[in-house]
Amino acid sequence: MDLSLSDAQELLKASVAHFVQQECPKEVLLALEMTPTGTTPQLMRKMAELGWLGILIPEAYGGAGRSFTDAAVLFEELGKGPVCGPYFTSSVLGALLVLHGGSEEQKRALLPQVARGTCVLGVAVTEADYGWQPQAVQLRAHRQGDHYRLSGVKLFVHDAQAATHLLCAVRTGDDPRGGITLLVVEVPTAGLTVRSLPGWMGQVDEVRFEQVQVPATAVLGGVEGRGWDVLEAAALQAIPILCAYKVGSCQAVVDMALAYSRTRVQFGQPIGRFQRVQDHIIAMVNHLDAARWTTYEALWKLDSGRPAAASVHLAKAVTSEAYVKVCDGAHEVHAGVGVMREYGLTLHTQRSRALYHLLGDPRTHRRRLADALGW
Amino acid sequence: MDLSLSDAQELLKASVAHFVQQECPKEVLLALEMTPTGTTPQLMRKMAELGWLGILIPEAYGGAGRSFTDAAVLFEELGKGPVCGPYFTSSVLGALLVLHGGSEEQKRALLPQVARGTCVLGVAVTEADYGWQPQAVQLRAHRQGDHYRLSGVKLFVHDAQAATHLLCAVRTGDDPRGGITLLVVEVPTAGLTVRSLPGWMGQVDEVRFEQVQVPATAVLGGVEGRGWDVLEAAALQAIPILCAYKVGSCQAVVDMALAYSRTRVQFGQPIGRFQRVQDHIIAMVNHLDAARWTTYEALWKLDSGRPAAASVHLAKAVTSEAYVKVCDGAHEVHAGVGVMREYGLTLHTQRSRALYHLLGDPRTHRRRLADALGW
Amino acid sequence: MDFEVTYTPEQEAFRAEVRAWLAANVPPDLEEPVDPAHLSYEQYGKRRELGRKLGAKGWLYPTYPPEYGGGGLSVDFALILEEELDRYGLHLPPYYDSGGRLGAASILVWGSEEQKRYFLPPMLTGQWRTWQLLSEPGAGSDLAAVQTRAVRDGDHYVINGQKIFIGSLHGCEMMWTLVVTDPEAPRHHNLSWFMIPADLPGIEVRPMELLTAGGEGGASPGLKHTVFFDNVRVPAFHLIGGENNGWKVATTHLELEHGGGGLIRRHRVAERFLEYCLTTKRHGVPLSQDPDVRDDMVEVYIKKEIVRLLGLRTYWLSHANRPRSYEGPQLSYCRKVTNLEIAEIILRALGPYTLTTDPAWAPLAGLLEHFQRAAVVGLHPGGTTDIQKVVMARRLGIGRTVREEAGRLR
Amino acid sequence: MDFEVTYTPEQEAFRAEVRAWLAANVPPDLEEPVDPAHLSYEQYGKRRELGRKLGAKGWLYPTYPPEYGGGGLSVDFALILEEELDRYGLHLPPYYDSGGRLGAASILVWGSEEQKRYFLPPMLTGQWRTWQLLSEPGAGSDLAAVQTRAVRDGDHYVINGQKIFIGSLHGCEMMWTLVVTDPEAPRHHNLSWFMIPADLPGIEVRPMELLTAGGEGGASPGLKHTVFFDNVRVPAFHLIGGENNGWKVATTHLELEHGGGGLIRRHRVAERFLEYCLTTKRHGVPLSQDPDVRDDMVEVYIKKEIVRLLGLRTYWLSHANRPRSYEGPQLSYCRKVTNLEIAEIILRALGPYTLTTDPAWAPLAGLLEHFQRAAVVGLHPGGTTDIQKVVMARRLGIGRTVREEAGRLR
Repeated sequence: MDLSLSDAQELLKASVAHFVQQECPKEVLLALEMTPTGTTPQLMRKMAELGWLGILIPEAYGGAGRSFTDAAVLFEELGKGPVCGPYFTSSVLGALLVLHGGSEEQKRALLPQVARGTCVLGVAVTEADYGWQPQAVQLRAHRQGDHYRLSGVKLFVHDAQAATHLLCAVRTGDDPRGGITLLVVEVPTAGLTVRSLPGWMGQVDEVRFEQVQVPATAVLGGVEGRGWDVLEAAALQAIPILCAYKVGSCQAVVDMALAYSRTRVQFGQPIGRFQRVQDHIIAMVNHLDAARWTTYEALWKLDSGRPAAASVHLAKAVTSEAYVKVCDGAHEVHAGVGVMREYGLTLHTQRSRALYHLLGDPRTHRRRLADALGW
Repeated sequence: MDLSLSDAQELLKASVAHFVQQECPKEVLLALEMTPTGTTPQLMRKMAELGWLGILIPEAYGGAGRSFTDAAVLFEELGKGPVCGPYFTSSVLGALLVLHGGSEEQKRALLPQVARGTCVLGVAVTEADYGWQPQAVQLRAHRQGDHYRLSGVKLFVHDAQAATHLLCAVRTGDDPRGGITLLVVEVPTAGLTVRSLPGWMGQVDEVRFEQVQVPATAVLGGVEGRGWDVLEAAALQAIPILCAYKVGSCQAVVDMALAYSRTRVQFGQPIGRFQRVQDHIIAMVNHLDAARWTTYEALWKLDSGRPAAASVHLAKAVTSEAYVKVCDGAHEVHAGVGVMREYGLTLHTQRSRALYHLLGDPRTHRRRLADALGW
Repeated sequence: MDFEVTYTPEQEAFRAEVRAWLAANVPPDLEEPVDPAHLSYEQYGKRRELGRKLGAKGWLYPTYPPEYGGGGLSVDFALILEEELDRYGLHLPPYYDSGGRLGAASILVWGSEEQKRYFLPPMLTGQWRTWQLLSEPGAGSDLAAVQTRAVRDGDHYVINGQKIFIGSLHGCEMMWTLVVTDPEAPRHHNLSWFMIPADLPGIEVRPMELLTAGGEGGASPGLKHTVFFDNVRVPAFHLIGGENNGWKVATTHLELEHGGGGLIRRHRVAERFLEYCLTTKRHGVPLSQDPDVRDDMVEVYIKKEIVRLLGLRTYWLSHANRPRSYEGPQLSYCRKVTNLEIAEIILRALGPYTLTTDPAWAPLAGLLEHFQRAAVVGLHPGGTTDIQKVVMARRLGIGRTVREEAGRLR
Repeated sequence: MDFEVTYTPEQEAFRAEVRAWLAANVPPDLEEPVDPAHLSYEQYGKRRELGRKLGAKGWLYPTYPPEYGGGGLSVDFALILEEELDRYGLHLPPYYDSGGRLGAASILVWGSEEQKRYFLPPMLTGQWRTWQLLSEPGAGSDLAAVQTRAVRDGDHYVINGQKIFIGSLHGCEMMWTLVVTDPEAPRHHNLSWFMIPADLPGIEVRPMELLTAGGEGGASPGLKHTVFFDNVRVPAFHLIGGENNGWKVATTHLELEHGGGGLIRRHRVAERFLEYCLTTKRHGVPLSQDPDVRDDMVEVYIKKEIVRLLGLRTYWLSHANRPRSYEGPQLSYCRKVTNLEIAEIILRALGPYTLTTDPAWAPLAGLLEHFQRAAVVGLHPGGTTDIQKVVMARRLGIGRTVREEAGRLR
């Protein structure tokens, strides 16, 4: 038993931390938050050069081929920013979809580019009837000769504005689960419009298809009906990495509150001397540690080849709630200062809400946890 | 608008408070807790003399004929003890069942005696498949000539050991709701055994019927199939009075914690100076006041003839949870002292659990609240 | 007990009068933007105008003494007024004026007769809108630690300093604030309370960039500002309650800030959320029939009902002039915490829809998105949740044999 | 990261050895009463006997130095031992001996070499069972406020005073406690720490009547007592860590009391509740298929998993001798709170069945009823939840630039 990171992981952690500090300080993040993509070509290039955009992609496809835990170390540090941008969507969820579902040709065409940052994958699953169950995929792709024709809307798609290719879950058959196919849709394509959604959600978009033609070769893996299986397999591995991002976020918010508890003086003493302020922070730390260790155990199970589904659902349910609650606690500690945009806390508050439902909300994962336990 | 008690109610409150102080001090309650009935003939007689056992019974039937709010004032003070015994079961729920469902003859036979304390009503509804839905009533009464024959078990029956008459919900037909009849079963009756259930529940019993014969005249109201309607009508009026009992209990527990916060010194100061101790008590007060005002509004709606169902469900859900949480908070405040039996706090802790499910647990009442709101 | 006004014939007549008057005087084109920061100047003007009309009848401050511009009405009549205004989604005053509500009460309790006659009528009749200026960068929860200074100079005071989280959209006519007049004196004995005309030279107002410009969802003040005082000369007559007596004056408006006046306004967001779930169909079935959504709705309903009842109780205590204790800060605490809880239940129930203002997709025109932010921002104004608990603990006498008294409201 | 022991061949062999040994030595008729207060003297004797056998192999305290009777094993081996014992529902030691676990650690850190050689072997090999004596009527959370006095008299100390909430069923051979040796000295510098033979004249032990005799459900000490000292003469050799150095000695056992040793024991009640719901049918369908019960089960599962992981992390930190900080009291806090939460979820899920011990009706032979009480009683032993948070706050450095260090465990 050894619950520490390896030396290589510690090294990676330090270099990501350095990168975030240098390239994504608060001022940059405050500016990026307002952009449609959440990133810049320079940032993409630098992260590609560091090998991080291909961290999960096997070396055979131009990636670094590292473990899930390694990728989690990277994303935990990014979460501290919190660094926005399509990195998780493209290099984790998107790359895993291609790895699990793509043909050899598609892997060779897409993955090296993803690792280089020249291709950015988006993943369009959810629709107006929002949900992460197969029944919620209703956008139909009609086969017409050597292409498909699509009309409809994908909604609340993360990072679609940054994507060069959208992996779209579409319906090619009536079977709730077996009727779903993943299509690789290039951006731009005639009839396809991607639009940022206004509000308190960051890089979340509407993707509208109006008589969009997609070649039949765009079917991920070349065979219809495998979409949901591929999505589930990829999500099982991607979720703990998203969880790690939130763990990093929670840690950053806790650190912010700790620092403020020491420097903010009211009633003649640092506010952290008041038990009420302490209790906000203690509750935050408890959420953080619950998120951290459920996430780490899920990663360990994935990397060691153990059945991981129950741990993954557990981690997702716990971390999504933890991030929201940790931000709430930080707002209690910071009061007025915390809601001033330039302070930076609200970057987290927003992401804690915007990531709450991504890949399934806590309630969904609680129910799936019961199923995974064989109950 | 006037949220205060009337002068008459304040007077009643004061005399009940005096009675509880004189007749049911902590030592007496600690002893009564261990008895099968939770009361004594002397206590019953005194309460009858004060008119409290007939508080809801119309003057025509030998009672005091007072309002629901008046009865609530009485029971709120009893809850402070917490005074155990069959008073709620017999004089509120039982009396209301007879009032709503009984024939004139039954009313005349039973109610004056209830008011005098010479008859004690028990109410046996729940069974091994515990629940307060009509489906849970499965004990079948077979009509044979001029009597019914019953075999089976009623479980978790409050105050059955004290009862001279049990109002039993039995199944006389298959319709889930319309097949339920209330029978007035005298105690003792051949084949009927009442047994206290051991454990952390006070006066809660098993009632076992083995080929028990009950005369057909024992049907409450004389007509089969009305049992559930009567039970619902009576429960709607009885529940806010049970809630008031819990409000009084919550108040007593809050008062206990407040007193302890002032007198217990640790780290050189009264423990109530510590914000953590304050926060336990504040949370308790918030639960208490939520319980109090939801209960009072329900009582006001009942007494003023307004539709009260939603308010009653609301109050029941809120007060049942409040009592448990208030006791939890008091244990945090009191630490070791709180679990010493002679201190008296655990009398409440036990009742907060034992009353949690009586007449429906919070989850049941939440669901019924939605129905009552017409959702 | 009686949880409603039991209508006497006189009151029924009053209700009819109010209803008719409102039908004739509430502008039909009154708009309420989802985000108070989007209230146009024109719309603001209509609200001010309605306020002046109400004020002329004594209905803007119905329970205040008529000699100062109030209505002299009892609590039951005031409640009728609030109920009838509520039918229009309005309340008293029909625009953001916490400075007026809190300041008028303070002047009524602590001002000299002359000051009451000078300051109250324009406030109570809607001529002035007033901002309250309390927080400073170094004085948030610890309000008594304010640093803004006022120095006597002849028959004026000269004020210098900075206040933050101030005001609302479209400015004000008057401001009041708490400043240091005796830096040598002990805490709570060094402060004075001033009414300050907003147009005095040396006052500068700059908007702040916050998570939301609004407040607590439906009761929100709009934009907040930083206010700078640079040698602002204020006549000595504008000092209320006497020099170095400012903390006592503050106990009155703090009592109101801490919820001591009660709350009878409906929880608009909760109600509209419930209505939305009842009327919005998914696969042909109302959302309210989804068991999870239904449980969430019940949770929201219970929470808002508890706050409603605590608000009603406190309103009654305050307006019936009954003894008050911890009830104000309890209400304030529960309201703040409940709002955040409700926001998160709504987030859970409706998913990312709750986070967008997109015209095509946002439910209730973005009201829920605004509430997501407003519930977070609402945790601190008028005293953080922790401060409400500080006051509650003192009033309840936790660990103390002497209970702190509630602030005077009259 | 590795959340399990990765078995080396040597470890596999050790596991086989342990398994075989346990099969041969664990009495087949070992009973665990639902309520530890019902443990018979005979059954207690069997457990003590097993403890002595484990002790003879160094397996009672596997990671302690062999020269004092420990096993000298690394954390992975110790974990194998615990895992194999867990298959019998046992743990180390196989009877309640918190005084031994906490006292041995304190003596190891603070005792002289001579004291270690005298006191540790009987403790580590199971010859002695030891009670810890901490709380007094006036010193609960504020342990440093103890009043029990020890006065030097030649080569003895004479002890007078009263301790409460002490011990377990069937007595002990040894006691340790914290007493005042210098009433004039400042707080934390006035105390000394003594090992006291339980059979000395002047010691009187009386049982207390509590809500439950047991502790936290499955890890419970049985009966608690009041212990009176009336001129008890203790040899000076029994003073550990030097006169007036008692608070430092106490930091070691307090660290363990506050969870610093971690927790790898399974949550027996939670697991049996889940199993009960999976296997108990209502109307022919397992309870686990009822959507509400199923949600409750998930809630219980998540809560116990979080505590398990925090316990495992802390166990690893402690046994791998890694830097520790707030983790112990965090674990202790979360465990206490979680137990109460789980008790209330079970109450909600299973109804009044949860409250009876009736042979005919109680699920799991009354285990749940006992847990309902034990979860309440368990809030305070080893430091209240508030005290755990006091320690956490200091260790986290909330409002402090200097973080308090965790107590030494070796």
